[in-house]
Amino acid sequence: MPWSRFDQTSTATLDALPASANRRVISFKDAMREAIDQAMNNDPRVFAIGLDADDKFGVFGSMLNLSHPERVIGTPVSENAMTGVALGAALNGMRPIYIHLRVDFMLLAMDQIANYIAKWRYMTRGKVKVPIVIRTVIGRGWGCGAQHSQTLGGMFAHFPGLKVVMPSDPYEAKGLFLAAVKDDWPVIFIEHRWLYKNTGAVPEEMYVLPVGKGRVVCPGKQLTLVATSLAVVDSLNAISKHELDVELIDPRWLKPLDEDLILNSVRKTGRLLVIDYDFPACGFAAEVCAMVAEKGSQFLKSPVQRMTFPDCPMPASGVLEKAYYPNADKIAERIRGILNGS
Amino acid sequence: MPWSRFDQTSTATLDALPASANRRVISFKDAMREAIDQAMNNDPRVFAIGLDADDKFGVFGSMLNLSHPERVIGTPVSENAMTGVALGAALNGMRPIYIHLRVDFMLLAMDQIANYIAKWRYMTRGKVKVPIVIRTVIGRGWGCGAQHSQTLGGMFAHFPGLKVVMPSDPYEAKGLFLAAVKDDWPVIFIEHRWLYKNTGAVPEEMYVLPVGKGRVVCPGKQLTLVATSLAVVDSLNAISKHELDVELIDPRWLKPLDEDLILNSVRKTGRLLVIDYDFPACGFAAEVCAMVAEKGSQFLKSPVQRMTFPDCPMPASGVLEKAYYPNADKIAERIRGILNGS
Amino acid sequence: MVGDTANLTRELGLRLLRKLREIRQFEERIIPLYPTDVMVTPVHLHIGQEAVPVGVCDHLRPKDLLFFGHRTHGPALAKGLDMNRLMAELFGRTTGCANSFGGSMHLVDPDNGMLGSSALVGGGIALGVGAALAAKLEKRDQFCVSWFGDGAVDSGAFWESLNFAALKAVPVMFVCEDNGLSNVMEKKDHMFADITEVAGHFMEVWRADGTDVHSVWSAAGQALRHIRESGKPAFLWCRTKRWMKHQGVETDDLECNPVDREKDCPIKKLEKAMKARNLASDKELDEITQGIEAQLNAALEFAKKSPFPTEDLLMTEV
Amino acid sequence: MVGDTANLTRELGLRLLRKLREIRQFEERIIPLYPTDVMVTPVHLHIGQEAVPVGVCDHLRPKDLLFFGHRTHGPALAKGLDMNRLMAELFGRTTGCANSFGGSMHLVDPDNGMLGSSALVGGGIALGVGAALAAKLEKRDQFCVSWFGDGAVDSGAFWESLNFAALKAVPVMFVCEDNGLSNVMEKKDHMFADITEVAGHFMEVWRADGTDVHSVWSAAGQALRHIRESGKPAFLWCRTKRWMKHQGVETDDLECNPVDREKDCPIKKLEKAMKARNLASDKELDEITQGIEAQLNAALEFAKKSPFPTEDLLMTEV
Ligand SMILES: Cc1ncc(C[n+]2csc(CCOP(=O)(O)OP(=O)(O)O)c2C)c(N)n1
Ligand SMILES: Cc1ncc(C[n+]2csc(CCOP(=O)(O)OP(=O)(O)O)c2C)c(N)n1
Ligand SMILES: [Mg+2]
Ligand SMILES: [Mg+2]
Repeated sequence: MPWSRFDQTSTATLDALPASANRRVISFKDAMREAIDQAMNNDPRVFAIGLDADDKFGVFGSMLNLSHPERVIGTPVSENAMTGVALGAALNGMRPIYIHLRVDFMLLAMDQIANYIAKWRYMTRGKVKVPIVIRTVIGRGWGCGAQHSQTLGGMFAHFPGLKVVMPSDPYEAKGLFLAAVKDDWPVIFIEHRWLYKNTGAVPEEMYVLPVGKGRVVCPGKQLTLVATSLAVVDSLNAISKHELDVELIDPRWLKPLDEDLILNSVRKTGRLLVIDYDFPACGFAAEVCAMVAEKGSQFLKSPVQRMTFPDCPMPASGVLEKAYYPNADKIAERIRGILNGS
Repeated sequence: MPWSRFDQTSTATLDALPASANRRVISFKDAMREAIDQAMNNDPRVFAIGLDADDKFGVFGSMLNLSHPERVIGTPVSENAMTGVALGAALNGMRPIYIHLRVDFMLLAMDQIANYIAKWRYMTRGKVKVPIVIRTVIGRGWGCGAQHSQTLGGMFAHFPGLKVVMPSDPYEAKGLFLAAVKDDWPVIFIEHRWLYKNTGAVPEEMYVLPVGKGRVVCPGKQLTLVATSLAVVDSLNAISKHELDVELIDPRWLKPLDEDLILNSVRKTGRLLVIDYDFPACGFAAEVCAMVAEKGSQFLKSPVQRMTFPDCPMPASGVLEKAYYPNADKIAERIRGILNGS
Repeated sequence: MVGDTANLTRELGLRLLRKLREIRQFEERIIPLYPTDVMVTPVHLHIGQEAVPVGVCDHLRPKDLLFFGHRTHGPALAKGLDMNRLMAELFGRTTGCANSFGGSMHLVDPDNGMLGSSALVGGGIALGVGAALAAKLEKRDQFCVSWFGDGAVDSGAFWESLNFAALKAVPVMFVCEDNGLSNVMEKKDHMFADITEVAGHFMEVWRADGTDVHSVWSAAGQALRHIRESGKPAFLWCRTKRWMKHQGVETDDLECNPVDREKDCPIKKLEKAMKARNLASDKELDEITQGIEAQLNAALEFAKKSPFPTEDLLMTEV
Repeated sequence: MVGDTANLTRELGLRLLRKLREIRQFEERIIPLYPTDVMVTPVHLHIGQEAVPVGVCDHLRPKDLLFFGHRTHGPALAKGLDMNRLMAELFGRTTGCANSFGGSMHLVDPDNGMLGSSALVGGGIALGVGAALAAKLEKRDQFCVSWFGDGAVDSGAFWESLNFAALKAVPVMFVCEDNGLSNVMEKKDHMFADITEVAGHFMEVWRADGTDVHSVWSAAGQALRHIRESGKPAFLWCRTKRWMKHQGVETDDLECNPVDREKDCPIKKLEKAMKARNLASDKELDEITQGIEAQLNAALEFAKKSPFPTEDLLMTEV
């Protein structure tokens, strides 16, 4: 059935684990499930809330059979006030995980997200903390059209007070999710649906990955490729399939951004391409390019470049949907273009 | 009384008029009023709607004594659905002007603005047009704090399907407003409250300024300064007070952006500073810097730079409010820094 | 509830029946095709709920506007969307009503009073109010209808829309197609209050049996008359039943949603009433079915033969 | 409406009176100072409405939470915010309750159950619901109150909050401080329905005279008892009167808002009731007033002597 078809993007298994670690291999979805379950087991203040959070589909399987179903609260179609409910609970000592099956629904809650959640800690001079994680699933669907296909990571990163993270593999998903739950700041946690069936080694025990620190996914000399989420997978495929000597950086966090990691890489390679599966104008790719142009222009051998969605909404027809999304081949082509000086 | 104090930013009168034109001098507020009145007189499909649109304060005076009060509709505190009401009216042949006394209130309507209004024309393949203007007033207030002080121009420009314009003087305000009302696309029209009492020559007759075209406010050789809205005024003051040889560009439209105008200037000056009174991360200043770094890096003698709000919400205390906003002196200092190669 | 088919005429009955069948047969055509992936778009079928769109739309002229949500096929066909163009849209072809840019959830047909639909629940309610405000400002002879499910009632946009319509006497008709479900959530779990009681604080309310087209038709007629005469909004609530899963082509199996495909079927109900009054023969009814089947065959041919869009269209009309 | 001061005791009366006067005198102090620009922040005065916060908050302990909006001074003082820290916040000094980062509309005082307030109308209603959900999940002995005006009722967040609280039996108290005005809009122009009737579809409703502290006090006590006993939400509606303009320090002059400063005054009402029952002497009442004046003098001194923040604080705690 078509709705399950999104899962089948098979890809090279990413493996960011040190050799010593437990090498159990599980899916991204199961890594998320484990992280959520452990977070809830570990801390009774952690609870989950959202439309369909408690239904039989378990948020695409990521919340099935949790140990504490009594701390999973389904809501009506009331995204705005429900986000305020999560904020109120956080202020009163809980650590809510809010869930949106599609990021597009978050636009209904922008008052709460951008006016309240992002600013509350600053307005109160830190006298209260706002430990909320807002999980949201993104990704091109099955001809879903413009209202069910956005990414919006850059938009959230625009608001001071919000942290934004986009994991790219199971190991990352678990470690970043637990870091997000642990953090005393609001974190927007964006999961690409096409990563859900991807597998990788994930330790059983709880662990966190550092907030605001990216990673070098693979080293390279000719160009720095910055990518997050599904774009990391596509970039890796581009690199291996087309045997490119580029350094792939996954900043993980759109905010706070690991500027040093990117600048150090550009210092070495002299070239930058940012892949962002999101709208181009005033977006995350623009931020990374501007930052490098401001702070690292002396390293650049060729102009910075960005690769994003085209500057239009997502059309519905499958043919156009495909044209709309970047992919490994298109990424490789862009890299070749830069290396060939065009 | 404090609330009227915002008006008193006096400044050099801008004058973009050809010498032949009518040289009547009026305020920004009156230029807006005249534009709205003429738009409504000119076309019975134009009407205004919004919270306090019809009250005795007349949107800071910009809507007092209109010829068609029967086409000015006040609303309850229901920003989200009311924006949908405006969209419905636009689809059914009207040309609504939606009014927000503060841009922060628009975050309540983001579902309608970003999911509906921005995408409707694309989703329907242009079978319906969406001629809406959303006017909103911005600007630091009187210790209003984080929830009453945002700008958000860059955020709106992020969404394909929206046009965004920020006028900087009375002549611009009238011509750009009439262009926005005339356009068959949704336009976000952002007015800085501190411009309201500024005066300038404005023709009595209706006229429009081109969509997507910026202007060279004053020519110069050493640096290209890109600024919009109040930042144009502050930049002009910086230039005249500190006798700087810089080219001031007012793109007017954050979207569609007049890339050629900016690139041509940078080609000449070799330096770029973007002033954006807005959040920095993934914002409009990032967009302009990224665009120039991508397309004009060969012209650059020094790295592009941006000057924005600090990356935090607006604090309430007057002392900090002042520190938060750029101003003419800070702009001049940044320019000097760039020219001195620091 | 409004009901009573005593005044059912042959002409009306046949007209309603044809539309009910059109929707039913259209949706049933999709069922076997969908798993073959010829339609790359989510579908929210209208089977079992046909009486609501048909009963309402029979009163509407092409110039009257209908704003609906994700569950589009029923309202769109009832309002007059050409089957060919709906089928082609589902097939992602340029001949679709939105030239393949909309998909199943975003249908458009200005000539028949459909100015677009939204996949996001709730917000669309306000669009009908705005359209009716326009009709009022321009003193037009035009009905505008906001169409939504029981789930949409949960949204703040519902509340804000009701209040504004009442405050400003906006001549809009709210139609709540209450199938008792918001996806897999039963109504009692998603909306605490009785929808019609709340709506009654803002405007006149009509209640209809949404599995009975004549009940809907009568109530809608009364509500529209009230709107025309009073210049005020009206609320029409239709309790109906969803036979299929929320999305896709499987039969629903929720315990809270037992369906009796005999007693709950708007088509069977109407056919029975007509035959009881001798308003139509078996043969006539069969001819209607066959006629629609032929139309559907043609629509499928049309869709399959139509071209896919090309990449260069992506950035046009932006 | 709840009312009847027969069971008013001396102790209760004096306690309530002290709080009423605290708020009144605090606000009155601001009036002559405000035009001198020593307070760089918009102010929404609470004069005339004091009975509502005082009557409600008398039942609340420091650990009980109150979420309110832009009209903060009344609820905050009633809930226990120290006058010095409120005054310093209005003066933009680092000794303010939010260290000058909040201003008049964003007060915070966790030790007294105030976790921040919002200048945006409507959304704050949900915060109290969420806090009460937390108290329920953690089985805490803690009341949580969502405080809002009649204007906030227009917002979708109000509707969504009511429904959720009812669906999940969230033990929150909604308090609608209905001054009949949303800025300069009269209630009949901004909310079509009777608020209490709508709320009644979701939960038990208490109606109080919001110019009479004993009426509010009695109703709030009953509503809170209901919450504790049933584990369900409750709605308290208090009809009161705004004496001042929406914002700033001028007397209101809207035609639709006639105020009788004798009959509508919660302080005069309470003093009269107490004196009628010989519960307090003129001298005692005068002492209260004087005591508060002394406090206010000290608060002003405190604020004026406190330092302004320095620029380097801008990016800290971000
Ligand atoms: C704002 C928003 N939240 C959530 C969804 C997901 N969603 C799609 S349809 C639906 C149920 C809607 O129920 P109802 O309004 O009763 O319509 P029905 O499907 O029953 O026709 C939900 C929750 C959505 N599309 N939009
Ligand atoms: C979302 C939003 N829209 C508009 C405003 C502007 N505004 C500030 S206070 C107010 C009136 C609120 O009335 P009410 O809720 O009755 O409170 P009151 O001022 O009467 O205490 C309005 C409309 C706002 N702050 N937030
Ligand atoms: Mg339903
Ligand atoms: Mg009020």
